[in-house]
Amino acid sequence: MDENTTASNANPDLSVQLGPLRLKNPVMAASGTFGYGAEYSDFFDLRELGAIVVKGLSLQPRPGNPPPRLAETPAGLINAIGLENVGVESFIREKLPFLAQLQVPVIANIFGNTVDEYAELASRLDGIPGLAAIEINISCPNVKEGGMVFGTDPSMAAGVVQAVRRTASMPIITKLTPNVTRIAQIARAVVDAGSDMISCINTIAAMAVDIFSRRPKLANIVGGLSGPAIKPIALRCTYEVVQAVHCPVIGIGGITNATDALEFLLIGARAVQIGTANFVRPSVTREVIDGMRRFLGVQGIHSVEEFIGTLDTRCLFPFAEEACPIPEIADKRA
Amino acid sequence: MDENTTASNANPDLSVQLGPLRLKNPVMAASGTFGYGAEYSDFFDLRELGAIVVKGLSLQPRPGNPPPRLAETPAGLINAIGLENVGVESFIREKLPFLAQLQVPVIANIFGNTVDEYAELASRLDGIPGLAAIEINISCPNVKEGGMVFGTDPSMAAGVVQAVRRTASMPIITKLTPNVTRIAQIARAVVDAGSDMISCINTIAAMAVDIFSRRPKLANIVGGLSGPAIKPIALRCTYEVVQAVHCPVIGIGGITNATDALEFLLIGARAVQIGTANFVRPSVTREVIDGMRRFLGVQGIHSVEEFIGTLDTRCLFPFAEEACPIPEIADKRA
Amino acid sequence: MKKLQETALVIEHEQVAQLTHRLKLQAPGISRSACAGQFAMIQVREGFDPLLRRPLSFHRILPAEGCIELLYRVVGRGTWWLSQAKPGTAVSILGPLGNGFTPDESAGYPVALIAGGIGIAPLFQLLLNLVADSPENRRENIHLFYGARTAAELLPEDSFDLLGIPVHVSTDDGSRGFHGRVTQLFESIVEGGPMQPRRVFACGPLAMQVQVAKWVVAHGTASQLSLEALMACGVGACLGCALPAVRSNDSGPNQFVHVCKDGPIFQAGSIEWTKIQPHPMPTPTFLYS
Amino acid sequence: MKKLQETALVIEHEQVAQLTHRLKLQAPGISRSACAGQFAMIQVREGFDPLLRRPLSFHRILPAEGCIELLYRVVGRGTWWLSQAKPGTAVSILGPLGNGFTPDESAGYPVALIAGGIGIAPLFQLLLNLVADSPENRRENIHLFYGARTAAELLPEDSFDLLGIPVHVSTDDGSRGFHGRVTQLFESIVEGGPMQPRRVFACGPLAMQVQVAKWVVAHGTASQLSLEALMACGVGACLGCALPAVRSNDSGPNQFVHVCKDGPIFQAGSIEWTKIQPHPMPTPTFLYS
Ligand SMILES: Cc1cc2nc3c(=O)[nH]c(=O)nc-3n(C[C@H](O)[C@H](O)[C@H](O)COP(=O)(O)OP(=O)(O)OC[C@H]3O[C@@H](n4cnc5c(N)ncnc54)[C@H](O)[C@@H]3O)c2cc1C
Ligand SMILES: Cc1cc2nc3c(=O)[nH]c(=O)nc-3n(C[C@H](O)[C@H](O)[C@H](O)COP(=O)(O)OP(=O)(O)OC[C@H]3O[C@@H](n4cnc5c(N)ncnc54)[C@H](O)[C@@H]3O)c2cc1C
Ligand SMILES: Cc1cc2nc3c(=O)[nH]c(=O)nc-3n(C[C@H](O)[C@H](O)[C@H](O)COP(=O)(O)O)c2cc1C
Ligand SMILES: Cc1cc2nc3c(=O)[nH]c(=O)nc-3n(C[C@H](O)[C@H](O)[C@H](O)COP(=O)(O)O)c2cc1C
Ligand code: FES
Ligand code: FES
Repeated sequence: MDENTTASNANPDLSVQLGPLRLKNPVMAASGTFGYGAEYSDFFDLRELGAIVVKGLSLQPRPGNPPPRLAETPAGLINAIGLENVGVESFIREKLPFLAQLQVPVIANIFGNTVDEYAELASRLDGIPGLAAIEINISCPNVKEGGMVFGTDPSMAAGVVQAVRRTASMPIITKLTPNVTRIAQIARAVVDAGSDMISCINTIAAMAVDIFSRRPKLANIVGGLSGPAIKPIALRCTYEVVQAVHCPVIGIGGITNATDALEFLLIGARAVQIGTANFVRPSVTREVIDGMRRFLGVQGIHSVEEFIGTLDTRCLFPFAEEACPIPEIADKRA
Repeated sequence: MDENTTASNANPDLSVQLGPLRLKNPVMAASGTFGYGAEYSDFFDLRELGAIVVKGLSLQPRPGNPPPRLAETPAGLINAIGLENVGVESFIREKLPFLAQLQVPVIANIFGNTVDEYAELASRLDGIPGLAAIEINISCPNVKEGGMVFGTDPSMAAGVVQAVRRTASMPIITKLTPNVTRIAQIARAVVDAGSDMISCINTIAAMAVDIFSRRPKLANIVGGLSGPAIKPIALRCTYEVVQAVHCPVIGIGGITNATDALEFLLIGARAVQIGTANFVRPSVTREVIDGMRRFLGVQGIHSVEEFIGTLDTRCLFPFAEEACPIPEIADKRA
Repeated sequence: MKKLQETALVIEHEQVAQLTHRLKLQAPGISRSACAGQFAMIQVREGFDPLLRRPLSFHRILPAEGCIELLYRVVGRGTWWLSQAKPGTAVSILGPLGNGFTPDESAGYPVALIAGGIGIAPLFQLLLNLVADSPENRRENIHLFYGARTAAELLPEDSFDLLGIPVHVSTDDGSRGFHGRVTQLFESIVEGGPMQPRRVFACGPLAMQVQVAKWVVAHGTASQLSLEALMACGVGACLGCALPAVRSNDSGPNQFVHVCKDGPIFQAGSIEWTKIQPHPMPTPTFLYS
Repeated sequence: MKKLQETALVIEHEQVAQLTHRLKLQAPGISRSACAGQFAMIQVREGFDPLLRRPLSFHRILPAEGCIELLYRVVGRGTWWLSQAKPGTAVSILGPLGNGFTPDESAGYPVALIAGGIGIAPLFQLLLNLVADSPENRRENIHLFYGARTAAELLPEDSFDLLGIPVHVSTDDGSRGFHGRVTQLFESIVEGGPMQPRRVFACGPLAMQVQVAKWVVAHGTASQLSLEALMACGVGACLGCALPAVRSNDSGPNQFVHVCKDGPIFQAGSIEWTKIQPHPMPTPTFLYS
């Protein structure tokens, strides 16, 4: 871009079309990092958010894993919460009313032990006023069921999505794990199975130990890595998925500021979710929305839709001998 | 460990047995991050190192990828060097003599476009005086051939190892990529195919883009992430591999100080390689060796062999309901 | 109380004991609404290293000055970097967080405060409140039991002079006061005698709290213990700071409390102490390497 | 020269132009052996944020004092954090690195130095050397062409007074000196006339260097250009700092030079300029967010 051709624009349009959903801006709070919304309501006006994804819900309440559940790592956080949650019924009864009155799209993140449980959750949630979409979590590295096992196998992943699709008329987002050899393959499978959208990534399986006590830092031994450390991996996964499917993709992983969020939009994500950064700066989502507006303004771009997916991959160098081994990306270079 | 039972020990034994190799300490410089040794000879006495792994070698010299080849990320570095190297012949002629006179075990890291090329490289290097082992790189995310393609499929990985095994009588180390769903599966395959040891991990496929120029930060679009950011992932991968195979495992990924290195030893790696940290502190390998000695001394541990693999995974909590979805690790919790 | 994200200014920062620093921050909003026993999440340094904020209790709350004071021990990277902040530095803090002490006077006197090491941090403001709220003649019935590993880790001896309350000191190595654990000191003084407390407030390492909990449960004494857990958010969003709770019924599922929102102040009876195995804090050998 | 990893002390640190800082470091070992055109790798801040060192050229080398000076522009996180270092701070640096200028006098006079913006950094020490090594009557034949985007980015006007050489200034916006690019100024002054240089030394943005390279190649002038690339190690180990080199034979494979060990000083003729597409430096809008 030539610096001279840019004209500033005070009020760029941040709204995005996300499949059937229209969001006033592409910034969401990610599941498991924003509680049920109320936890952050002191810090800013939650109505500014593009959407809120709530903590993963199961049919029954779950106590979660024993502590310690957290370990800090360089620019990252490992968690092994174990999907502690109040259960779908008490979510609907006690948590949803507060969220619903905000008039912000609320997305219910769900996980089950079996395909049937996913379907049951979806049918319980489908069409409930105040809910905008269902996000299927097949990617949690912290529990046996409901987690990565479904998300690492294309046909199992498709099975879950099909079951949810059959019971739910609401928009479905499927949340993918990066802990796979070819994320694009899983992405294609879940889209073929009827997922309206894809969100990626969930946390990356990771571990931390203490050399003094000679014990794992997490009672669960392994947990999921999130935070700025994983952003480059999340960007690559999201880009692979964007290249592989035609549906809207929501980018997640390590976003802490407007630049990070814009990077995901640049490579083709139509929205982003912000997780760990909420813990560090409760007002980060609002700051990202502001920063995005400022960036587009300064760059003279009228709407965020104009910016989405405009990555220019032509080789700056007139000779590129190598291509990367990921077919989805290598194609862009050819 | 009880603080009171520790007795300090000024001179713990750092030597380790690594399959057929005996190292005076478990600290090596990782391939591609230490040049051919000479680059760091000003900063400390290289003879202090446990071993030196040289930059990946191919049959013919390779110019590598066009620039930009580097992008810094939070606590990480993405590189897409593209395996630039002088080629095996000129390595033997021009680089090895300097390394050989150091009397430090030198490990040749090799990669090829085809299984035959791997075999040819191995036969060219096998038995050359001054070389202690061959490290097979089937895990580079930056090139089409010689890289991740071999490392992400158990049978292809095994094919490469078999071919090298047939031609080489030297100890073989196979270097694994973390960009797979089940690293333990690849580990078993290469050990069954005759690899004497495993080293892990190579870099993680990653991406960075610039929102101003709207271009990838790397000419190659994707590259490999290394540095402290990946340490928790590397620890988890190494632990999975240690649980899955009986041969010695060399831990790699994000090590910047003695504590980090000891974490890998604690979970069962018998040696470590240090990569990116060399760029930040050229004397880091020596500092890690010193720190290890100090730690063992203060803790009253007589030899590093006594410390290796002593992770205590019994649950501190008398109730652990969840187990992680990685079978190799879940077993430890049961 | 509304939680705030406030940019505070370092006003004073001094080392007051071995590895122990007192940090005075100008934070008008938070100082106005903070209570003893509540805590703040401090960003110890700009940037991603370390990534997370650190929880620190309010040591003194000075709403008139618009200031708060923290007292902390350097135990790792985070607190080490915080200790480098010079007066004038801006520090981002969240607060006030958690429930705080509720020193219900109806339970009566004597009152015992048990502080293990840096556990003195939140108890100091509580002491100030108790002394201010108690009739003059009751002050001698407010006892502080204050222990540390060694004398060098204790706050200066005159720190409590103005309060006019009895202070009982112990050190594990006998370098000052009673030679032994602070819980041993406490039990040896109060057991069965007239000083046996009607209310116990305690803060210190988990191992100490387990002892305190046993005692107060055995004696049916009202208790408020300030407990710790690793925290990411401090506001109840991450569910990371779980401690095992006493279950409502024995055969039901495990239950957890969350230190940041249900605590950090708990009655001893609400925690399932048998399921906590405190391990000793590692000595900060490789503090900064 | 042996490369050192040295802990340097910040002696002086001041802003000398817009976003431009001069940093004087006590680094006895490195100051003794450093040459003009070489560089150092600076750890801008302790910890992992940012992870890598930053390459900065020697601006002045003061072996007698055991000091070096750096001159740098704040363009991102790394240089921003460096700019916060107060006198007395310890800063880890590696150096001296790279090849340095070799101002071979036999090539004769006039000599032209072309500096684009912060490109003045390494040319300053070179100027000091050239002036010191040149006979008194030759100094007027050493020309400095010094351009920036705007006057505020230029070093103070008196910076070059003591050298007694002709200084030609340009700004892109015309706020001082010639209105236009420094390469336009250079060409307009020297072209065909008596000031046409026998030797050219240049440092500045890649876009400027491309222009300079074209000119010196067209005129067969001896040249030494200080070039840049992203660097991780600075010592030839990572192979990250590649620039396309002119191939030994046209049909052979691509070849690269590595800025940190083959450079940063290159003859214009050794670089394959057609394969470099400089993009403009982004304005540091989100410098710190
Ligand atoms: C509600 C609450 C109030 C607190 N108030 C104070 C206070 O007033 N003064 C004070 O000095 N400390 C207090 N702490 C403990 C303090 O938060 C930790 O010591 C600090 O976070 C350690 O950070 P670090 O980076 O220096 O150590 P790290 O390098 O993160 O860890 C060093 C060691 O400290 C342990 N540790 C780290 N974080 C915690 C934590 N949150 N709780 C317990 N142990 C931890 C680690 O397990 C490790 O063993 C409080 C903790 C909580 C939860
Ligand atoms: C041999 C050498 C000598 C140098 N000498 C000086 C000097 O004396 N004074 C000075 O101000 N600068 C010098 N530079 C450039 C300086 O290294 C970069 O400006 C600095 O590393 C940017 O760090 P940052 O974290 O502030 O910016 P980042 O946030 O890392 O990047 C901001 C912008 O600067 C660009 N950039 C980053 N690093 C480099 C680099 N190494 N080369 C070119 N562009 C870069 C990025 O692409 C990006 O556009 C030199 C570079 C080299 C290679
Ligand atoms: C403490 C914590 C709890 C999480 N819980 C859930 C969850 O319940 N369901 C889910 O799909 N993802 C969960 N995640 C994953 C996040 O939604 C997000 O995908 C991940 O953290 C990467 O984004 P980040 O780097 O911005 O945090 C959780 C993450 C964290 C850190
Ligand atoms: C610049 C660079 C070049 C590398 N080149 C090679 C290589 O040639 N062969 C190889 O097997 N690994 C190579 N690696 C991977 C490292 O050896 C190591 O596995 C990886 O960087 C993780 O370790 P670290 O986090 O300590 O850097 C390279 C890494 C970097 C950063
Ligand atoms: S620290 Fe996040 S819920 Fe308590
Ligand atoms: S910066 Fe590493 S080779 Fe030049």
